[in-house]
Amino acid sequence: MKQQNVDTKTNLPDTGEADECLFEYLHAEMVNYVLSSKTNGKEGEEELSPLEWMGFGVGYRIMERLTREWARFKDELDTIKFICMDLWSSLYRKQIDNLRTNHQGVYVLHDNAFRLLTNIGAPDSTQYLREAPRLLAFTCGLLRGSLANLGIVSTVTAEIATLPSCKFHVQVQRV
Amino acid sequence: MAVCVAVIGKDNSPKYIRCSDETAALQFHYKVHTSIDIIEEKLNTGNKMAADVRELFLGLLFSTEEHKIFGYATNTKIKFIVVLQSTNASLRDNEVRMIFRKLHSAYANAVCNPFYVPGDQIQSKGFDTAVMEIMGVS
Amino acid sequence: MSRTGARLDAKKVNSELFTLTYGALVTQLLKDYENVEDVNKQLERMGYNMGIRLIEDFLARTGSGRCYDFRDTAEKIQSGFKIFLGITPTITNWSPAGDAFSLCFETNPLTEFVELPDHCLNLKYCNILTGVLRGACEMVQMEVASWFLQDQLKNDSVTEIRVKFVKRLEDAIPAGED
Amino acid sequence: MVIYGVYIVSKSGGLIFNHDHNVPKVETERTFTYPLDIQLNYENKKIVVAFGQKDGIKVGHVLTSVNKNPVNGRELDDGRDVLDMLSNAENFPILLKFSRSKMTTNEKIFLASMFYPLFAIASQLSPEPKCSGIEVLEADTFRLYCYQTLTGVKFMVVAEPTQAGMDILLKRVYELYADYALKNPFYSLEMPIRCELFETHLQTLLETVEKSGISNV
Repeated sequence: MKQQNVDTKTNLPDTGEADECLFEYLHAEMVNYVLSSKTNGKEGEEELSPLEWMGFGVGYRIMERLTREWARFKDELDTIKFICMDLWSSLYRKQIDNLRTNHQGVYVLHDNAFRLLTNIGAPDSTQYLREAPRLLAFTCGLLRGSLANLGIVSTVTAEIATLPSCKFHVQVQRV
Repeated sequence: MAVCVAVIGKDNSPKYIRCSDETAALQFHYKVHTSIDIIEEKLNTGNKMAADVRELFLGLLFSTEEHKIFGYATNTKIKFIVVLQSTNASLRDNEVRMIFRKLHSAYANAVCNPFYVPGDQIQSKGFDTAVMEIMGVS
Repeated sequence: MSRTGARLDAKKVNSELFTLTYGALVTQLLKDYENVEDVNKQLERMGYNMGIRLIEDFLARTGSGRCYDFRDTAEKIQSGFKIFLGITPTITNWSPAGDAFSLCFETNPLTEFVELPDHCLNLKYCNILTGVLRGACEMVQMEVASWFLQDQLKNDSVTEIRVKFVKRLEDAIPAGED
Repeated sequence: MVIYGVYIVSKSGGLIFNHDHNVPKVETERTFTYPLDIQLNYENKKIVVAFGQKDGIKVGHVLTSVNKNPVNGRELDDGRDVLDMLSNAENFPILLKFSRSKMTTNEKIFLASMFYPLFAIASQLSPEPKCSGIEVLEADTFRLYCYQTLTGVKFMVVAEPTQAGMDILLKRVYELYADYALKNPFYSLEMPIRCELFETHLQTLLETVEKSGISNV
């Protein structure tokens, strides 16, 4: 964030578009809400499934819009590539840095500086390593929802080794 | 102008059908169902035809003396079917495409309504309005 | 790659991400709480938490100075909407005493796709905005109250938020400004 | 050009962040023979030079190690009492290290809470209303610059008197605070800032300013 003049910004025509930072603030509030709700008072693992579920809905819906002007996907890999490149760069400012697959339905999406982690994690920092999964549950759901709407049923989990990088594991369920 | 517009879900069940002439509804429903099979066929032609069906617009599905039936399938496996009158002068290709673009964008908006549960019947004023426009009634 | 589709507009997509995420939150709250009033309250509370942080972002970005008049405040709030939501609400209906005004919206990214179902007529869908206003103003030592007078989601022609000055939070005013 | 440190005081007057950037280290180590010609006192949990300033060892300096063993309070790690050792001729000659005492966190918190009313007094002294309060505090060895935001958070930087552009630096620190503390969902307002990312960015900022001046940030 650099200092900006009010004038330059207010003179632009109304875009009707929300500023990028709002999503981050809203997301943080949603994480807090889910953690503080009654089911999370108990001991044990944090219950993050509402976040995952909200992400699912968002992914499912946003896909309907994003693929509107897009030629039909050739296959599964084509779809995953769309997610890594186009979806990711418009949602999270950059593409997925590395995509691996075993060609049997397992995809590992590696983001070296995930947007929701870049404000908390210094490179190679171990601070917040324990809390950070809270910030990924929504995106796991978003991925799962996006894929689901494109006809790929999957489970998505996230893994963090060092901030601010993380990996999303997509396991496609074959029927 | 379109005389019937239908949205078919991933499971091939109709999520929305509207006809300009409700008394002839049954006849249109029948046409829509026939179209579903043709669309499925077009999409499942295997890899040989893949290049052709990469476009979302599927073109003319079939025609009768009175009507021409066009199809469109989204990346998310939703199908749109539009029935136009054969006598209609405005049957140029890009006009038909335009109709589907409008429909698709109205559908995407309806899906983004947080209160719409994906897979349910579409009950949306916004979508109704768009369909009415396509059918030339207001 | 031989993609025929156009590139996605990242700014637009991001805005839609926010819109849809907010929608997902509202429906989640409706699921979690039996009472719609509680949902309204929770949205307000979350807005407050966002407002107390958002204000520093606003100040650091705009470098704007302190308001000594509520009309000043109204303009700052207006420019806040411009910066964060990309819309410029009109400021109208000033109270004779100059301590209350209305913000009127023609459009609003939060409600871009929303059609309220009949069982949610008591829901204040955008109530998070009133919370943001309260939180942000409180941080600059001003207590305000705000509420919806009209709502396009309920078939009004515009959405109108009434903002009322309550008091200056004298205790919290930093040294040198009183 | 040297910046000594950065402090952030919350609107209720509590120190929520401090960063020692470039505090000059003054250390002197030498061998002493019996009897010790420096008078030492135990105060505030430290062994302090009370009288007998010499060879760079000044009154107020703290005894930090004995024969290379660090001093904790008045004891060595093995539990021996340092003052007892120094009164016993058998332990000599002995190697003692003295250094200027560093401020403890508690002392910093205390000083920050003292600055708060000082700032308020300064703004009351103003003949005109709406005074900025203390912006610069000047001494022969340093200058303290302070910037208070509209929300009442105070940002302070202590630097060499010749260091220019500190007012701009403070605004940049404010932006870092908005970006890396407030946007960090795990940071709660008014609480001490323990965000590594904030610290690393601050560190980089300070180093850049020292090396290439304020115009480069």
